[in-house]
Amino acid sequence: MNIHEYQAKDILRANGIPVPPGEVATTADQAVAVAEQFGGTVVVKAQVHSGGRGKAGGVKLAATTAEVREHAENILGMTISGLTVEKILVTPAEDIDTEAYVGVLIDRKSQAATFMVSAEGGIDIEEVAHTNPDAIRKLTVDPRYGLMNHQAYWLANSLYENAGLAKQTAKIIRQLYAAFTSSGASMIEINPLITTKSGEVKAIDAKMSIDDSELFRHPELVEYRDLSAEPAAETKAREADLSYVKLDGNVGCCVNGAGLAMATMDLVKYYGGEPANFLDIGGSSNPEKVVSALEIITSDPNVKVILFNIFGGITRGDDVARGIVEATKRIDIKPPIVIRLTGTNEKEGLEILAEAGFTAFSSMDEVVEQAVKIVNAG
Amino acid sequence: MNIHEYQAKDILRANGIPVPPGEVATTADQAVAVAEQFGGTVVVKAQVHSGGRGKAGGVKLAATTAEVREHAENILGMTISGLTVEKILVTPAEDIDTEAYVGVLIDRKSQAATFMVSAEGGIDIEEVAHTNPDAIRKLTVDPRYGLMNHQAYWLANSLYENAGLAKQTAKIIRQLYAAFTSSGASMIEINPLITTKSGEVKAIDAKMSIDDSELFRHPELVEYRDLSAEPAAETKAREADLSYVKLDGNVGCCVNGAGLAMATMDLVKYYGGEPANFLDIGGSSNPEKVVSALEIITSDPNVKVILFNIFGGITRGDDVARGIVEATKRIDIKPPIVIRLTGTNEKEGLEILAEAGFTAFSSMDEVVEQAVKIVNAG
Amino acid sequence: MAIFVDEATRLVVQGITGRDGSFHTLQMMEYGTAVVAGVTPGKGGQTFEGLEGVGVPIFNSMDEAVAETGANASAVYVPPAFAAGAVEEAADAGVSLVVAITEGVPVQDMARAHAFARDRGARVLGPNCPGVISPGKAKVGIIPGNIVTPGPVGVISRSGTLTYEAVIHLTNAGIGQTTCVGIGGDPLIGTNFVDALEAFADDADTEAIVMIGEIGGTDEQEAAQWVSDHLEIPVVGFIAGQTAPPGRRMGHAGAIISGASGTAEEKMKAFEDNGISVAKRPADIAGLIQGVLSA
Amino acid sequence: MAIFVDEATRLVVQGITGRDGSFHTLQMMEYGTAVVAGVTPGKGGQTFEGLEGVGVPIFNSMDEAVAETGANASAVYVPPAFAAGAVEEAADAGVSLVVAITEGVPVQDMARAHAFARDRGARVLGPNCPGVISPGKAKVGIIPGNIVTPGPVGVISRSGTLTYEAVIHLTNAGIGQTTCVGIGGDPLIGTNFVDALEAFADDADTEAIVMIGEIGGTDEQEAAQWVSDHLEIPVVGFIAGQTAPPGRRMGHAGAIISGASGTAEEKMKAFEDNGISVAKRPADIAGLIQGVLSA
Repeated sequence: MNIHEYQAKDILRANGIPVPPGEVATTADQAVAVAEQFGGTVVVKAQVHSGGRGKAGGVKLAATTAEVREHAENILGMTISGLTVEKILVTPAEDIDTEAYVGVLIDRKSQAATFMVSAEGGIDIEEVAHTNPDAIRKLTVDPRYGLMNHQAYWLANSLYENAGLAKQTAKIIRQLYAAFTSSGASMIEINPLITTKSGEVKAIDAKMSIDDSELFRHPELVEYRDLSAEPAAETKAREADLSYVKLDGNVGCCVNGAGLAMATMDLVKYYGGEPANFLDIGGSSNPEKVVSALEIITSDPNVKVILFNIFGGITRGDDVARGIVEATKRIDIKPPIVIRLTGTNEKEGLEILAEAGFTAFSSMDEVVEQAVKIVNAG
Repeated sequence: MNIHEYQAKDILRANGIPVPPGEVATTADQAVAVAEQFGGTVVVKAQVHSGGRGKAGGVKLAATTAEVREHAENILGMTISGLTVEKILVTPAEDIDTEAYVGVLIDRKSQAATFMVSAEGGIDIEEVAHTNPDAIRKLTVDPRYGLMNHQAYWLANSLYENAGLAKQTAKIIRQLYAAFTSSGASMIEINPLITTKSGEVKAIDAKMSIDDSELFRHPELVEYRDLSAEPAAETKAREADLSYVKLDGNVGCCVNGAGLAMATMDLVKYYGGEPANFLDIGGSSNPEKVVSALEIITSDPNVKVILFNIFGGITRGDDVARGIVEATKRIDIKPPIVIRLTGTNEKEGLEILAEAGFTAFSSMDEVVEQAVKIVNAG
Repeated sequence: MAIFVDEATRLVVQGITGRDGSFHTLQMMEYGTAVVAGVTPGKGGQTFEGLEGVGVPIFNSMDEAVAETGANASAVYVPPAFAAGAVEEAADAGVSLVVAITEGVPVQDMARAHAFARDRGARVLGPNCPGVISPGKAKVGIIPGNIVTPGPVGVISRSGTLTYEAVIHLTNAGIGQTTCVGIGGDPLIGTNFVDALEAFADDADTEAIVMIGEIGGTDEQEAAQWVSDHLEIPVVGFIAGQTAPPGRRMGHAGAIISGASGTAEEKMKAFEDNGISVAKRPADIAGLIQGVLSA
Repeated sequence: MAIFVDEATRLVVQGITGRDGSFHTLQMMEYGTAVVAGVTPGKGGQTFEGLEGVGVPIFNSMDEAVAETGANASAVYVPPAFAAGAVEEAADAGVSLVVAITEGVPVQDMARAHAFARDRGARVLGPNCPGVISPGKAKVGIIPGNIVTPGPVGVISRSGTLTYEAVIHLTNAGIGQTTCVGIGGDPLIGTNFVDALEAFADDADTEAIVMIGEIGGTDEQEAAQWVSDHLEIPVVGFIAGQTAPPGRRMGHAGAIISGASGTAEEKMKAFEDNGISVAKRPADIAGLIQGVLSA
């Protein structure tokens, strides 16, 4: 789960990291009030789950009240990477001397939290990792020991020769690791970490993702979820414990298992169609979940055909069949439904479907070809 | 640093361990007031840094106000293992079903925190370790991982077959480990850990030592030190950063280094004398420390001779000599002083001593023999 | 022969009294796996009713289960909050294989559990994996027993049902399997492609391997390099997620394209560059395997 | 030959600019130890003025010091709150010996540091130890160089000045030493008696060993057993603290009799039971060694 800059900053502050003050505004009037409270030049920053906010015009310096109003009005409502800006962060402008990058994420290869720091701040770390890997210092934290003091210094020393700056930064790095572990994060980036001309080190931008599997431990972080930042159908899917990602095609897909769901989407494309979504009904599905899945798929007006691809393992064919029949009774489903159903309780499932007037394919290729034929004919 | 039962219980409570309420009283009136507040039968417990309080009559059940007063009056002022009882803990009597032992300490051999638990509660764990080691389950906590959940259960399962009791106990054991690490303890014992007839698990007695080297991190625990529980000379020694232990003999010893200090005491005994104290002036000694050391030694009226045994390494002979001379000027030292001084800056030290009228021996055996001769003659 | 599980496997089911645990215990017993014990804290002393009156003793802890039954493997069906702890408990009790089925285990929990299992010398499969089946010998996990058949092909996959899809094509084409391994869809898994490949390389009966990857991470790329550097038997590959958008998690916690990294395209290229035939559709896998086996 | 330190020792002093660190750096240089670097965070780039105009470069961190100078050992003179961290840093930087002089290091800190050093394969001596000296070759720590002389006796001790007391008797009697090791007076030390005995057992030049113990713990008892089981050269022992009362810490954090355990009496008995001659007074050690050497 991605959270906003202002939320990430709250977490960093709570862990002792120096972060300049800032307040969120949803109107230009609010933004002006906040700016007047801080006095001096402020930065107005779009709060959306997307990189490249600066390039998109979502981050502006404002020296006067008039400028604050102007920028706030422009940025609120702006669309960045398909997301509408509904909140802006207003924060005092800092007297920046240097900018660095400090990030920590779960690294698959080393199976542990891994820090990356670079004296080239304000950069795209992936970009630098490709073009100039020597500019990055990397450290894997052994989960048995946690981040050790000398390791924090080893990272900090690569950013600053100045002992005072390195000391402040080593402390920030330790606090960052504490924030990472205590909030169940999968990634935190401070970019840039700045030094001011007066010799202070501060975090002036932050990006953070929480491991969804940790959320049960952090009810306070669940509150951070920005429902306005995702399609309503995805919210509904999450509440129904389904994995759903909306795409731009017209073949609605309902599959059990993430790998098979991706392979199904790929096969739709292979046969000349475009998938409308990724949807995994999960392992231990019950009829109610299938009903929810159909509600979600049919809420997408682009969907012209609904394709079920079920290979029963834990999932039982009769449960899915019952769910399909139940859904057709409860909701008015316009697009035709094509079904592949095999595996556990296949026979019982096919009988239930036949009774309700559905026929089912036994191969994945057949059902996908059929679905694509329908949309191409439609 | 040993702390009192009531202080240890405060720490356990702060870590979530179920501990019955209790309040400290220094007079019988207070004890009665506390008992009335709790109502019902209470236990009156002497608060001294000593085991065997029960056997010494320092722990009594009191069913009535009259009994509370009687026991409080008896216990306050009582002497247990040479310590005068100045505080009592008044706590409600519990409806005990079973008693167990749960302890954790730093184990030298495994170089880590080690738990010992036994279903034989209220016992002397060392005794049981000798007579019936199978009655103890022992677990060393790998400092790289901390106490793992299944390990806490492994310990708890050895105490109770009942799943509910084992679950409560596993939680208490995890909380105990948290208390141990967060307070820099070297030992915590819950003895007994009881079960009540209603199926609750509670800690009703606790013993705890804090690692002196951790105290700089825990100013709140420094407050727990009970100065009334130690001779004034030891308090003064600690404040002067000297290691001092009062003994019953009459040869006052002043040595640099703990091992040499013990060997000096042993040699006093070997030559037929009795050491009055252990005193290590430490490595980087300065003249002021020597003055403090002499003040402390001479505050013991038993001391009939003062024996210096200095083997200069880090310690410089001239510093010690200057301290001795300075002390004889500032304080009125009655007992004769005999000195062995060798090693670093020996020559300078001997000159300073000679100027002030002292002669010094160069061997440890000679100076000890001389000291013993003086007291035996005296 | 086979890898990871076979007739010598003596299994403990952790969470045997739970909904999934009890269901799959019966399935595993039906397949012939020696399920020798179950663990559910607080239910020690009870008996799980297995097939045809065969009772499986339940213990409060793994150490008792292993001590009493000589178990050498475990399957973890406990809820996410306790799953990493269950893996640690199993590794501490001395089993050599821990198959973690549970989905949604906190990743930082698993970082510690994986480190601990390594220290204890236990192999972890998963978490969030369908487990492992050696046709005709034993299965540990949830892979349906009726889709596999003994034979010369090793199967390794990050996915559950997609594996079934691939395996049924093999079985229908008369091509049996030595072992099918689901390594799991999480970012931090105990046994990755290279680990499984190494095991198959040591298995004399495995004559070809099917490797089913998906978007996210670089495990497939490293495996491709390893195949090229070390493996002497042919490999057929498939990658799911060619149509997945970047930055979105596709069901599996590990199935996410980060920036330009972890795409299906680069994985397929790595396969091809290292001599691994890439199937365009799951249905093509069997044909490609047939080709390499008869070559 | 010698153990732990010799002419090949290339030393970094951690805390070189502190009061004790700077004083003992000069002493070590005077004795001939190759002090190749110092570490004080924030003073990197400066130079420590050594003997006769020899400057020692100061670095901000151990990894830089080792990378730049090829150091293979370190001595820790940093304050207690940072000492365990300094040991960890040294072990992580790859030195094979870390001599921790600092007294008063929190014991739980050291539990972690010792575990880490073991994982990294670094030997720790101490903390709260006087260090080690191989007469005529090198010294690391604070043992006075003028009391030792080269020869065939290995000395191991938990104590500082008591070691000097024993060694000066040897030296005065014309008996030299291969190496004198102070293992430290703390409860958790990196190198215990058995570890040091093993090292001396492998040293061809060591013909006899002096072992100086004290109250607290059971390290001496285990060492006595080890001597009886494995050692082929004679050992002379001494135990300090026969007159120490139980339950009181005698200066050293580790010098405390707990209940009936760790007394001088039981340690002396363990020595005698395992063929170790026990000196009644420090002054007797030299005579006993003379006896065993000429036997």
